[in-house]
Amino acid sequence: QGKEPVKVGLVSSKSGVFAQQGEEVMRAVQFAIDEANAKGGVDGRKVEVQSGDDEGTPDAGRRVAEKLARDGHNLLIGAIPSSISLAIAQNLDRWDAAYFIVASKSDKLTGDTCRARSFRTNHSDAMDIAMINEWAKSLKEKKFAVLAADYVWGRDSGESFKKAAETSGKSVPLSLYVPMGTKDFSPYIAQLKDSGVDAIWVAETGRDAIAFVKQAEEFGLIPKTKLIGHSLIQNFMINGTGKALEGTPGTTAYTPDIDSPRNKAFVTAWKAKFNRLPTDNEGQAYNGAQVMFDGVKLAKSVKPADVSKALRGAQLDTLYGNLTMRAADNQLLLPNYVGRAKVVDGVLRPVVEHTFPPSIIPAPSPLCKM
Amino acid sequence: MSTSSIARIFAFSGAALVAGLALTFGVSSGTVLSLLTQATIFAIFALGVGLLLRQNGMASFGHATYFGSAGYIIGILLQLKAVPAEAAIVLAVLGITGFAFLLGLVIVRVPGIAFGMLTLAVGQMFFLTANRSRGLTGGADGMNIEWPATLFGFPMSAIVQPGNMFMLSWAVLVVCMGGLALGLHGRFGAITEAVRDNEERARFIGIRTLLPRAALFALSAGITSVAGTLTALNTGFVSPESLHWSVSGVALMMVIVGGYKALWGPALGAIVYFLAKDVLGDYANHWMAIFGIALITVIVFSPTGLAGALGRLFKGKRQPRAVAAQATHHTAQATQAEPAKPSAPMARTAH
Amino acid sequence: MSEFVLQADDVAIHYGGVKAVDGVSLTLRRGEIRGLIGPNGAGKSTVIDAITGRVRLTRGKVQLGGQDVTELGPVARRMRGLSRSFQRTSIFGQMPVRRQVELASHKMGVADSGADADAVLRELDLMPMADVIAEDLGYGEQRRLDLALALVGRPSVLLLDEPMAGLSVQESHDLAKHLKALTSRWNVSVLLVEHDMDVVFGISDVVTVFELGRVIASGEPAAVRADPRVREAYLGSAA
Amino acid sequence: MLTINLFNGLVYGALLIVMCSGLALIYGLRRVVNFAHGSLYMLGAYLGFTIASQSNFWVALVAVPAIMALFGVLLDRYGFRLLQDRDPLTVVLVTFGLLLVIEDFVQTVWGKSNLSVATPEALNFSVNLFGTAVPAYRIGVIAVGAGVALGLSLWLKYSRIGLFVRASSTDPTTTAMQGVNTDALSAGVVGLGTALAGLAGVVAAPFLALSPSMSSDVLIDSFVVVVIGGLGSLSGAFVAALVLGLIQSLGAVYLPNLSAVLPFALMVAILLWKPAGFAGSRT
Amino acid sequence: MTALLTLDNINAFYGSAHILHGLSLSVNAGERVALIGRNGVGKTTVVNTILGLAALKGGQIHLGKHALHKPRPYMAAQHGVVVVPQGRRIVANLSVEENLQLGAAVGRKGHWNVPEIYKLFPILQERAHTPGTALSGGQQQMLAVGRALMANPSLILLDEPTEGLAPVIVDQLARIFNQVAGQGTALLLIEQNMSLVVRVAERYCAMAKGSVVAQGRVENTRESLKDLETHVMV
Ligand SMILES: Nc1ncnc2c1ncn2[C@@H]1O[C@H](COP(=O)(O)OP(=O)(O)OP(=O)(O)O)[C@@H](O)[C@H]1O
Ligand SMILES: Nc1ncnc2c1ncn2[C@@H]1O[C@H](COP(=O)(O)OP(=O)(O)OP(=O)(O)O)[C@@H](O)[C@H]1O
Ligand SMILES: [Mg+2]
Ligand SMILES: [Mg+2]
Repeated sequence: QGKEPVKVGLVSSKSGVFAQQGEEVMRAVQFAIDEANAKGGVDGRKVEVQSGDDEGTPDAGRRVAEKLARDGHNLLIGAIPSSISLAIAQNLDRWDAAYFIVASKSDKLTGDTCRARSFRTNHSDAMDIAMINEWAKSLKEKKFAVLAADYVWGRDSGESFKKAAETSGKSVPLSLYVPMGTKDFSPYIAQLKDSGVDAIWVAETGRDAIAFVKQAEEFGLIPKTKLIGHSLIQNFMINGTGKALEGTPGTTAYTPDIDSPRNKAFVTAWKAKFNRLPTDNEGQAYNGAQVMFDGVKLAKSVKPADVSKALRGAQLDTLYGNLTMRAADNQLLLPNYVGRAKVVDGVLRPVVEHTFPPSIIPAPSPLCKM
Repeated sequence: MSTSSIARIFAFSGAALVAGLALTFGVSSGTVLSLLTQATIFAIFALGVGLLLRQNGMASFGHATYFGSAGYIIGILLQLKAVPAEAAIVLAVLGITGFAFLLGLVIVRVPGIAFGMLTLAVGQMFFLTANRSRGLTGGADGMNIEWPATLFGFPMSAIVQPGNMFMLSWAVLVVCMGGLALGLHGRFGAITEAVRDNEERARFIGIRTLLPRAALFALSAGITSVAGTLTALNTGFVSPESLHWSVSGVALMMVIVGGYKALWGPALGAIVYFLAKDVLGDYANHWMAIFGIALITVIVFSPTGLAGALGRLFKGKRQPRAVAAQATHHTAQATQAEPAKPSAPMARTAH
Repeated sequence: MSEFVLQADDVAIHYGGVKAVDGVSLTLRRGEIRGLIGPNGAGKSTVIDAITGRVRLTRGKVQLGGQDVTELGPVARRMRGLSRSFQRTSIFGQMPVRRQVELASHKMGVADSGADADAVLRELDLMPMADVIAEDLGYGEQRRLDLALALVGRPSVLLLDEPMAGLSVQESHDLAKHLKALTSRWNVSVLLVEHDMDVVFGISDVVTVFELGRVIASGEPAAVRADPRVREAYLGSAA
Repeated sequence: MLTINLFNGLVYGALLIVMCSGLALIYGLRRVVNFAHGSLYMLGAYLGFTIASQSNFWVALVAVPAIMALFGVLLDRYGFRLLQDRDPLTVVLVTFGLLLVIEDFVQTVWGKSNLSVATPEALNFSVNLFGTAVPAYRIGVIAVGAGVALGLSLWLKYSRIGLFVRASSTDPTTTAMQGVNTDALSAGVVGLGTALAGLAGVVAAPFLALSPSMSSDVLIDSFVVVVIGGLGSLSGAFVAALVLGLIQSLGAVYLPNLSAVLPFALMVAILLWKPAGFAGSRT
Repeated sequence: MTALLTLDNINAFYGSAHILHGLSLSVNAGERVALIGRNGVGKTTVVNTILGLAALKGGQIHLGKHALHKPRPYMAAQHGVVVVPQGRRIVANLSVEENLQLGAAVGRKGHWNVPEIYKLFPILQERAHTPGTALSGGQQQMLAVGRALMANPSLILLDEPTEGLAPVIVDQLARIFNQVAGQGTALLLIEQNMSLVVRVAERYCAMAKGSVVAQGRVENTRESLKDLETHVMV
């Protein structure tokens, strides 16, 4: 053949706080690559991959990304936290690389730090918030509390929810912002129990969320008071909390139920290989890898500059159906989902209940100048 | 101070600069150069941490504060477009040094390992604050540093070329180290050593012990902030992780592995750390465990670190008196309760 | 100017209930050596601490060359010529001998601190060890280094807390002779706390005896030696 | 509302007591600030998870401290004892190395996912405490903390071995000269301290989430406690642990904006006021 | 006659510093031996070697019949040889009485117990519950001796017990050493104060540069005193 191979630089967490999610992302990207190679490659090219551990910190993330990119693996993909993605996006021109974001949600990535060579194939915070605004109107409960992680994402989530709920005539008498790394949620649970609300908006991350759910169950907050989760009913959290989240509604970024031909094919292949359904992180990472491959196909080149140019504004066939890569900020315009943790075939997992079309996605940030 | 030792310091610095140049031109791989840059920046960081330990027997578990803050200060100043980038750099380094001096006036009074825990606590306060902040600094997500197109008259794109970036960092390292060697050779060095060895007696020969210790703390923080500045330049990004105590822990590890009795030990430790990690990274998922074991091994087999081991290799220096340390250590404790006696030398109780 | 270089009036140091020093008056004339003896715990070291400003006085006043220094800190007193050595050797363990003596001299504001340090080192026979790290010295040498640190800048008053403790008979005698010679040559006044009776009675011009924080006798060595109260409280068979 | 918050403060305080008494004991005898203590706690929790899922929680409650005690004895014998003549700082760094090794070990054996241990059936009910329902398991945690505090205090004050431990923590060489086998004593005490870390891990497992990063938060909280309490002082650590537990619980409610930095601010304040800590005279 | 302590041709080091050079020494049951020598000849190092605080490299140490291959600080006391260390080393956070109880750690039965010690040193009973280090120097020395007796040892090593003590206290201690020895406990007295040596010891070993260079009998006479002092002058 003699065509230049597609060289993927897979940057994610093998250690550190995000190790578990990192593991999922790595698995799914590897799966996508193996699958592509088995089908004769992408655009007739072999796909090669090298991976590096970002240790969950931007510093290490930048270091391994730079190493991979300078070694020629300059189609980067995979970091979990926004901080690492921001650190990588910043340097793409210097390293002559392109970057595919599959898990980081910060608006900055498509706002003031947007880059011509960085593409987000998952939902941004702004997209989630837009959905929350819609969703809050349809919630039946009247009185809410907010429990959110005390940092940008948690605050944005909690405050937008409060505003949306109050706009649609509901009350939110109690908002609790919990420091990250909190182990013992009992002081907060006591206040939540005391407040007499009908439901609680929960925007917590990872381990904190798991600790909260477990302790809420212990103190009898669950199932008495309903939880509504922002990124709460993710597979790894459901698995970490026993049965506590069963029946909990919440936002979900991907589920195996999404009705598109590509997704069906993906789920079938995944099941054949791993004998289980893909998780949300796995779905999103696979999807990101596909966008990258589509870029190569469209550009007929593996040069990051060409791939980026080809993808900008492109119409893409994805796991989520036929979508646009918005030219203004390189954000993939995805539908968004609300689901509920349910037992299906003996497994507790998020199941989609309501789909919000890409039409509700807010306009691109004016801060983004590419 | 003897002129011959000054000449030696200049000769060594000159040789180091030439070696750096040779590396820059000899190494063509951008990857290797960027790895070396990172290592050099951390060598400066470790130099700062090691300085405090060497000259004052104080182990800081919170120097990440000064490392990370440099990036934040520059980032904020640039984002606000308050001052030109050159001024922002100077302000960051001076500001951190000044702040550390004030903080030092308060915290260096706490003795021993408690000092280490205190620096840890102060550092975590900064980390948590940066983590939950919003707006300008971007909280947990971190912030970009909007460097202008030119810096000190050089185009930014040229500065960040791997070769140039390495040479810049290397030159800064050499200048810092040479400057310290000169400075410590003289009066300031003698004063801080005296305070380290025996604070009580130092007071009785007329040294006001608080100021030199605070000044040393500030100097050490200042050097660390220089490393932070270079990182800001190299990465163009800063986030709360750079303030986290584990970063301070890693720096301290470099210092110990390299050996803090020699000025260049910590720098050696940093470079070894990065090279080893790079080699390990390709082969193992278990770098944490491997590095942990390596750390323990070095500590057990060469208490003066790699620098000490190399020193012994070349000069046949004798081993430190391990038994003596033990005997005096316990005596020091036993006598502490005897109030009428002068307290044992700082260097001993400091542990 | 008063006839006394050092004058402590009715000095008292109480630690809670313990009256370590309880109303003691002491004086030193120029060039005089005053021996201070007394049983363990009598308060000898504490008096030195009081005069040098290492502890706060419960009561009393300290004058140096006729000036009241009661409110001054140890450093200020040292700058005015009040120097001391320590009962437990107190040196800078990791520093070379000359570097620390020179530093001490510089800190005393001596213009040519190098020359001053060399003079002191020569005086105490430490010149051959000038570049040795203090920790590596022998014990006797360390005691002398301790003394050297106290001697730089030519203090007018020297308070010595058991300088002979732990030295051999020979070394004690040598040091005593040295001290005697030095005081007359440099015209410095010495308060010498020491348990070695031969030394104390051998070189002191006057002797003061403490017991339980008070002066029980004071005067010419011979007279003090003969005092029956002193014999009973302190000297025992050594007298 | 106040009741429940005080109660919660006591629960976390009790957990910290178990944690910190081990840290303080090891510091007392070996002059080692054990950075690996948090990892030992984590190891205890994970071992508890495995044992509890194989048999039941109560077996884990007994077996884990026993296994950890053995580990502690080995750690002392082949670690601290060989390093006892070293600069204490380097030993601290050795424990830092150990921390890295244990964390990697836990990740390798139990994976990176979050795990959880179910509350033991026998304590899975609520108790009415001054009109508020509180989980019985948490009362059990308080009881464990109180038991550890009381037991250790009495043991140190009145037993022969306790006397040796106190003596040795001030002056090990002199204590040994009197014929006390300080090697065995230290091994025993480090074993006990490690067992307590394991116990804290097992006790925490049912109400805190298990994850490979659970060690560092607890470690830092424990440091705050032992520093505030005075390094190596047990009674100081007990008081400081309760104070910290209450501060975190009440701070979260009444000073939500400051609650995260409150413990550190307290530590800074205390150290500046009394550089050797609350109860400590030692450094 | 049984030897309680035998040092046979021992070499000892601090790190790489060679301090004891082929030193031999033995103390028999009930004997009172003085080990004399000027500062820094290594007297304390002899004790430290027996305790394992200085490194033994070559030579043999026997405690009674028991050979010490790897000495550790607690072994001597377990074989009935107790040290009153230079500088007293009273344990700071223990009360006077607890310091005494610490001395009984080896649990050997015999004449000495807390009440007997109090009879010997009434001042200690008065201060029984104060911290040991709150005592004055002389009282601390008494406590250190009392603590050693609590082990009911067959041999006590006294390392410069009168250093820095007032002459009256030295007299009192001399009486007590004689009384203890009179009850059958052997003494190894390390001293530079020859007036004490002549009052307590019956045999002396003089050290120079890390080995024993002279031995002989001690009489309580002026001549003997002069004789001993010349040994220390070397
Ligand atoms: N900081 C203190 N707190 C309480 N008591 C103290 C303190 N310092 C000294 N003392 C007590 O004061 C008394 C006098 O002690 P000082 O050290 O002055 O005696 P000394 O005459 O120097 O004895 P020595 O000959 O043993 O050195 C003693 O009883 C001692 O215990
Ligand atoms: N811990 C140590 N490390 C290295 N050298 C030491 C140590 N302790 C003592 N020395 C040296 O060993 C030699 C013998 O010391 P040692 O303490 O045994 O003398 P000593 O005869 O007991 O003297 P003193 O009469 O002062 O007690 C001295 O030269 C001393 O400097
Ligand atoms: Mg004294
Ligand atoms: Mg000695």
